[in-house]
Amino acid sequence: MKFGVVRFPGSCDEVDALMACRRFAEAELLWHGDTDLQGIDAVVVPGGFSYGDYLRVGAIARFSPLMESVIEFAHEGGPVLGICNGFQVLCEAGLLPGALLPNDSLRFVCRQVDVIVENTDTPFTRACAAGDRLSIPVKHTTGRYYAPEGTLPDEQVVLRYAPGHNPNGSMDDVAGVCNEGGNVMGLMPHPEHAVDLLTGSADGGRLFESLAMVPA
Amino acid sequence: MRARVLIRPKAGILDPQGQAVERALPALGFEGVANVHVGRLIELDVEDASEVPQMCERLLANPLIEDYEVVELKEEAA
Amino acid sequence: MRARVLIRPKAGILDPQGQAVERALPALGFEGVANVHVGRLIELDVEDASEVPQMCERLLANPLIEDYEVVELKEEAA
Amino acid sequence: MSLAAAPHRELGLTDAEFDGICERMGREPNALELAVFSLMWSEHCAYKHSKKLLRLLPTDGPHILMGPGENAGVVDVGDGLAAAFKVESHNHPSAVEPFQGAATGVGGILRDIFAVGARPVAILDSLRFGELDSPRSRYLFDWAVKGIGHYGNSIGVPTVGGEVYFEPAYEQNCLVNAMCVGLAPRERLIRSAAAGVGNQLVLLGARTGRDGIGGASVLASAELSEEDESKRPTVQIGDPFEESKLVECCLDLLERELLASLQDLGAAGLSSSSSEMASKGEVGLDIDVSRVPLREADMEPFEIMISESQERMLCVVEPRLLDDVLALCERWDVRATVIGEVTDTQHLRVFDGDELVGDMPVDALVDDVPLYELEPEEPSEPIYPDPPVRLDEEASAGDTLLALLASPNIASKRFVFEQYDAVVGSRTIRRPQSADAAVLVLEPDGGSGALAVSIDGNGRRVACDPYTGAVEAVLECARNLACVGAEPLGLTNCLNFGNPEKPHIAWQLTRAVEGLRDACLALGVPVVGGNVSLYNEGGGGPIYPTPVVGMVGKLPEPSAVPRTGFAEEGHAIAVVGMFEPALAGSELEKLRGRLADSLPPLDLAAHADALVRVRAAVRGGGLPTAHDISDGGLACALAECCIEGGLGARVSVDSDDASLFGEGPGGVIVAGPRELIESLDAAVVIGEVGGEVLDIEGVGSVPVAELRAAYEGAIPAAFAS
Ligand SMILES: Nc1ncnc2c1ncn2[C@@H]1O[C@H](COP(=O)(O)OP(=O)(O)O)[C@@H](O)[C@H]1O
Ligand SMILES: [Mg+2]
Repeated sequence: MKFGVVRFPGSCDEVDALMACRRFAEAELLWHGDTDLQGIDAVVVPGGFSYGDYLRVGAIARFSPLMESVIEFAHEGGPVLGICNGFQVLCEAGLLPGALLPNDSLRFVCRQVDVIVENTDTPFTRACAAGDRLSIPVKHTTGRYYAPEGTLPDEQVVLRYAPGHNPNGSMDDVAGVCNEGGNVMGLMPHPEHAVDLLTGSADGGRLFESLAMVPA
Repeated sequence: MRARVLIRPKAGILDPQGQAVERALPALGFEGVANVHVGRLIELDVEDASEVPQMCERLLANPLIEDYEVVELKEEAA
Repeated sequence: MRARVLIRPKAGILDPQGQAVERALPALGFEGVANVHVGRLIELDVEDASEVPQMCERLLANPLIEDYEVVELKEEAA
Repeated sequence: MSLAAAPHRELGLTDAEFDGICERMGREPNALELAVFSLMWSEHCAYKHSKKLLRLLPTDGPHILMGPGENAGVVDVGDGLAAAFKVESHNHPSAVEPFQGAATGVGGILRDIFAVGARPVAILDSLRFGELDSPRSRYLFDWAVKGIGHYGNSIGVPTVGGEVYFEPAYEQNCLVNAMCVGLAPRERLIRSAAAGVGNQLVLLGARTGRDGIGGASVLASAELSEEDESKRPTVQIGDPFEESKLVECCLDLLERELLASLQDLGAAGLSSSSSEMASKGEVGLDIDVSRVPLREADMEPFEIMISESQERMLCVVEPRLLDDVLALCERWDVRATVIGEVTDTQHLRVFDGDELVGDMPVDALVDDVPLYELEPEEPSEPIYPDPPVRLDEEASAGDTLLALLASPNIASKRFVFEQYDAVVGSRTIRRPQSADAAVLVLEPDGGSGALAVSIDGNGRRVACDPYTGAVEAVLECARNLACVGAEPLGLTNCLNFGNPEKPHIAWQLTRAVEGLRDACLALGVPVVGGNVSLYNEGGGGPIYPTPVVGMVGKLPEPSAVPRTGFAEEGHAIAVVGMFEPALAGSELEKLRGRLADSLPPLDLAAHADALVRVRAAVRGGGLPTAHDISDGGLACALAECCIEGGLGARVSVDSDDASLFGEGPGGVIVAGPRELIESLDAAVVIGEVGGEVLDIEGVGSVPVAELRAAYEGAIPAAFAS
């Protein structure tokens, strides 16, 4: 089992994500300018400010050569996890429903929040039990999830902010969603920053652990 | 030729920037302000203005959350 | 009445957003794009349109780094 | 602005300085040369009024790898790793445009760090504004914080700590200081001295525009005044995306040993970076401004030489390596242009194509600069008015405690630090407010143990007593480190003062630097670098003298680092260290509308020993709680432990104002299992953790929920509506 972690110019958390993945399986960085996914089994699109996040978060990164291959990989059913900016990129790429809007506070927020696992029937949450409460940090300015009426079936909501923990005004406390096929997931919280009790929590490791369980 | 693209948040989607402005203006003594919306303005020189709507669809706007309007301007930018 | 404010980065001030769009569009096959600038669009209902320039000076725009242009629109917003 | 119309005076040079330039040049400078000199001889670049004083500071220590003079100081943190750090001010630009001013302040200090080959791993900020009931101060505070967050968050360097104070003396002149810490394998470190005649001078990064033209001399060396309007079009705009590519590119170039030297472009742009590289290397440089990539076609040579466009670096490359350098820059999508070469002329020669447009002796620009003697004179009566009365003398102890916790200087800075990414990099094991210093593990970088970093400086106490106040800043910073078990490796500082040509300001500056010196000697902590910001006088008189002290320390055992909060019911609470509280200079005295004209003298040697005891207690292990007694005294520190831990406490201490709310360096609250606490050297047990109220025997008790509401609510409340 091998993870590939995308590196765009302007990515911030790609090395953190790489180290997090390596706690559970092999992992390597994938360069935005390449198109070859090097035979990896799962893709992580990490957080940061890809291409400066100018114009609109994720809008420009979505068109990078590597993303074209990632989109193909996803359409073939390969597991793709988008974290924060990665979530925004996957929405822009049309791999996930909805979009991310500026936080209702209009401020960047960095805070440890609790999220509740709503759907364990995904490659990203199979190591969790329904209702599990995970402590994971968020850090973003544009994390208010929105999907038009009827475009987000309930079973595609994978994570919700625990009551009182919604940091950005997301619709129905949605913190993480998956596509119809269940093989693409995006979330605003940063599981790669919750893989070690020393830095505050190891709960985020459950997502990488789940992915590592995917038969290679 | 020069084209101007006006990008607005879709009606019905919470626009906290617009709301913030709407709250701030009365505090500065400007009364009777309503329906404030904050969007993006993009201006560019293009060879073929008919391409601009596709540019909006593909990159400049996100149709899920934004409406766009293209205005053709005569003069090129200095 | 409804007013529209076009806010642009001042000439000569770094406009990273405009640069980013100018680089992205050719990659999508849109040729001959130049002088791209990204600014902000603010639309609002006001009682007294003559106040809008002061609103820009004091709140809507940052006169240090942005120029603004006020356009009066006839119709109110829906 | 056309320089022909701008004689030397408008550029901030005195007639005597102008004559000095002519003398050194052997002729009158042309417009370009005058522009370059005016910046190189500005206070900002030349330290005309502070250089002699700074020589007092001790700069040697066992851990020092690079001292003052390089872009940043560097200390050895073991396992072949080095830590580079520096604090710098961006006060005047932030007063003019707080968002961009603060953002580019962060961008600038980051460049100083990777200019020595270190990867930036932490940012801290030290901020000063007028009181929060002033709309302008709220605006400056709000946007400066947004600007710091914007740059640090976007570039992926965590902002892990800092401080904010609000005082009337900063109303007309806010302070925005930023500190950065970087890590490097020792062999990647590089200096800025240009060397090797014939080597190529390569400009990396952003194109050059008219940003901040004249900024260094106009914005950084003159008191703010009405005609600020005219400066405004020259605001510098930061592009963190460009800088993030620049960081990766520069570190990659160094990894591959492709550079002979590296230097950031800061104040005065190409002029200062090139002449300083030449001076350190004792060589000359030829620069062809026509090769510099421009953002605006029609820039004049002098504008190109002094532009402060951000996100640019200058490096020296051996011709044989040039192609490799250019290729690597292309991979990182970083613009790289050969703009000149190293010569043996010891002159900075500026060409516009083939035309020689400027020719200046390097030492006249950098080394042989007029230095001024300060004329210090102790003020006979107070310089600063008493602050407004905000709390009635008769208020009960409980109400006084709540008022102090709700005073913005003491209240939680969550509003600030939640706008900063504190976790990116996976090194941060103690975030703001969870411990007295931020703690960063070295394991991800192949090191052992952890770094602790803190930045401190209470200007009001320095205003009461410049010498003792400066000593206290060093002690508090070291104490914050001791509370997490760290031993200081080095110190950086930023001296924010008023106009040094005024005798009373010169006196504050002199006494404060003497205080820094004595404290550093007593603690055995060397000064690795710093920054001076003078002329901080905007209309309303001078700011409080504000020496800001930043320290980096090392601790052996990351898993055993105490927290601020109480951990368990039944834990014993004690005070360790050396605590002699007094009301002079305290937050309570401020709320009561007074400002003392002196602070109690202190025994530095005894405080140095006390710090060793605190560090020993923490390093002994098994200690869950440690928190320094700082602003608001013992009662506020206890309240902070309760709020953070979500637990109450019963304590019995002397009940007079000075004991409860008095301030003074040295005291630390510790809590833990009783036998452990009682075994600590010179620990005075004062009570026990438990319940949901803070109960101070014979004084009163306040529910922790009320303490938290006051502490957490105060700053958000200032922004409500
Ligand atoms: N401007 C700021 N940026 C980031 N963190 C801050 C800022 N101001 C205060 N903090 C954090 O809030 C906590 C309390 O600050 P302060 O009271 O100054 O600590 P101390 O008094 O122990 O030096 C510290 O963890 C500090 O790092
Ligand atoms: Mg404090």
